[in-house]
Amino acid sequence: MTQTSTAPRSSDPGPQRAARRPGTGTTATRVLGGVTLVAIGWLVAFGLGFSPADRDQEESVRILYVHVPTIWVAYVAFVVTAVCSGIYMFSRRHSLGWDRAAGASAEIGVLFVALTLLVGALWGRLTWGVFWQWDARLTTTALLFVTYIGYLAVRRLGGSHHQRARRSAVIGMLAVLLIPLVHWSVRLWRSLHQEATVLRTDGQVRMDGLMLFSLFVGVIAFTLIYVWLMLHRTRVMAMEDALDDHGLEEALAARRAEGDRPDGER
Amino acid sequence: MSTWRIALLVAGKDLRVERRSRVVTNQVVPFAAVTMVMFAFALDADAVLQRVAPGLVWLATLFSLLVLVQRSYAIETDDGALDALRVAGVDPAALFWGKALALAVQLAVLEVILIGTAVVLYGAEVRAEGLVLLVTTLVTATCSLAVVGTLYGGLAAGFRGRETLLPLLVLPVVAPVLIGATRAVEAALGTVPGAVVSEGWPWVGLLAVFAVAFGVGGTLAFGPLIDE
Amino acid sequence: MQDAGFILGSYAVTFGAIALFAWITVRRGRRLSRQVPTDEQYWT
Amino acid sequence: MDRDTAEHSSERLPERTGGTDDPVVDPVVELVEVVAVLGAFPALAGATLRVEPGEIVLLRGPNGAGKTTVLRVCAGLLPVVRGEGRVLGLDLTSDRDTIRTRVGLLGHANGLYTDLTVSENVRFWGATVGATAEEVVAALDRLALTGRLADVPVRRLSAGQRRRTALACLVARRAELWLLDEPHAGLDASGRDELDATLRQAAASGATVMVASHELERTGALATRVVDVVAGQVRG
Repeated sequence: MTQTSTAPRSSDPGPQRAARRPGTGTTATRVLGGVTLVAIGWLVAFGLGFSPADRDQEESVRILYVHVPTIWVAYVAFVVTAVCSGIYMFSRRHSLGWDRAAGASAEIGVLFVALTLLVGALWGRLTWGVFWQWDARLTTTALLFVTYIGYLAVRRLGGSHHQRARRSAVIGMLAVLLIPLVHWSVRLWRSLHQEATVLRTDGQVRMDGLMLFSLFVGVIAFTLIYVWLMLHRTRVMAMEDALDDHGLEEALAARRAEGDRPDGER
Repeated sequence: MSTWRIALLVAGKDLRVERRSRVVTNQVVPFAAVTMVMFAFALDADAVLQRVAPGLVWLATLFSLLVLVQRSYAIETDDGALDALRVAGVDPAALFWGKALALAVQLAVLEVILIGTAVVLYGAEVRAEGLVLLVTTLVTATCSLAVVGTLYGGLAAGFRGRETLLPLLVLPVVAPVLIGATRAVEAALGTVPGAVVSEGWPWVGLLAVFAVAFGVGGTLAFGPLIDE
Repeated sequence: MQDAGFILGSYAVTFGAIALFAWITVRRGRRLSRQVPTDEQYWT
Repeated sequence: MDRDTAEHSSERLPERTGGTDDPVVDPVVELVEVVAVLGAFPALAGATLRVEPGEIVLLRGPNGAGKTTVLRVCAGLLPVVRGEGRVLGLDLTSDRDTIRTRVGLLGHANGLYTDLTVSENVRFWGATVGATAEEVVAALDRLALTGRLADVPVRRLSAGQRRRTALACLVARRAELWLLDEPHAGLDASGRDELDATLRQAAASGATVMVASHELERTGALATRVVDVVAGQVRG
């Protein structure tokens, strides 16, 4: 099947190659990218412009419209990692596509969690006067970040693609199990040792309609960013894997040629 | 042979290796004790030390856990025994439980020594009404640490750079154990003013959930983790 | 706007980092797609 | 998994089980264009090999030719990346776990616990496959690891004595297919004789043996067939 499909292409590569710009983009991703940019524009317009200042938090509430969506999408990304890992492990075919999706999703999740922590620190400096508080949610998020850094490290251990996939699938599924466990323990930890002031670190602000709408735009925008990044990252990963396989093909040919040399024993 | 008999065989082998080589006795226990002394240097106040003694005990245990896990897999990889175990068709679940059991025994001994050190050096006191809670906490926390250590140690065993990979993987994962065990021991010892023994039991529940989750995970996943 | 530096800064950091990640990904994709045979690129 | 457990004398070695149920003699090892990789390096670039029951096959070739990899693939340790392979009638991709319980591999490393004594090591490795105490004693006898030597920690042994201990572990494991990687390395003259005798006896009692070696003058006499391994390729 592959032979019939490659034959016409290789015989007439000129126009086809020229028609397509090299890269991971397709018409669909370009359209999606355009929509994403529009959504980001909306988010900036609503977040920084139209939405009103909060009664308590004043202008700094505007950070919420990027801060909360990033962590939500990060959680979604880690759940996607776990689900794709599960599908890889338990499906009969053990398709590497699921493994790559899991890996790409974790990378994007780590990026988003890092942004959450960074922006959260800025916000914390504004509202609390300090960059970091040992609040339950912050601590959980920090642990989440480190856990998935570990997951990405496991992906880079080397070995065959399936080895990488098996190992990281196990870690990906355990890590998602850990989220509720860590969350619960940290919540309990802080609730027993009540701080003097109850700090608000989340989106539980009483909101008016426009603020809620801005947050909604934020979630839409970041979800679109996530999908767009996923598409491109999985495609890049697929090519990296293909290049590895191609490298094996060349190495095999080289190894065989080594034996066919006239000074060889055979 | 049944999974359990193989697990006991492996655990017995690990403990016998330790009895002969004395690496844990002569190196890991002193290391843990030195850590406790260093904590005292860093927190130079009697009152603070007494208050944070349970946390320091568990922190020292975690650092020692990393060393113990390295040692536990060093004896398997030094002369290719891990490969031989795989060729012998040893059930990965049995291997997992065997190594976890041996690790748990070593950890338990270490924890008792560390608590003794805390009593001597930091002035922590073991009170009678908290004894049951203390022992239960030790047992569940030890099981949790042993299964997590064995699981991630097996993953890291075959690789260069495992000395750095293992802490990166294990420390964030055992954070709930550190929190839970510390709070439970605080309640048992009453090191924090006003701590009641009954406050410790929910934490033991957390530790138990943790141990079961990773025990099941390890039983199912150890094969794919150590295989090529 | 009060605290404009922090607020604009957090927007800039967020979108800047995402744009950087996207740019690196797309650039790597361009480079790789010249080396990898077209029939391996399932999206084409 | 019922093994033939009738009458264990100290001199007896395992019998191949498949043969009694199955009158048609299948090859013990059957590799067809097998490719295996170490990291990104194709250590095996196409191995086609057929080994019949009771053979003692010598894999001959220079260092780095892929002899070790052939053995590790047959032991089910290294995955088959391409091609097809069957060992003891079982598929190398889907039945690796079963294959592992029925083959014995002596690699470059001995796979011993150096803090334990000789007899403890042999007992442990025997026990992993359920060998009885008598079988362990027989294995120790076979390799002349008796008396004081049996209770010496492996770390105090010479390279040759360690090799003999590893062989005793292999005997105790009652493997149906023996895979040995440079087994003569480090052995003295008497150790080599014991090794040769052990292998001949294993083959005579139904086991199949594959030996990788570059010491031709030594193994050549022992082997029933010699197969060349060149540049990751095997034809035999």
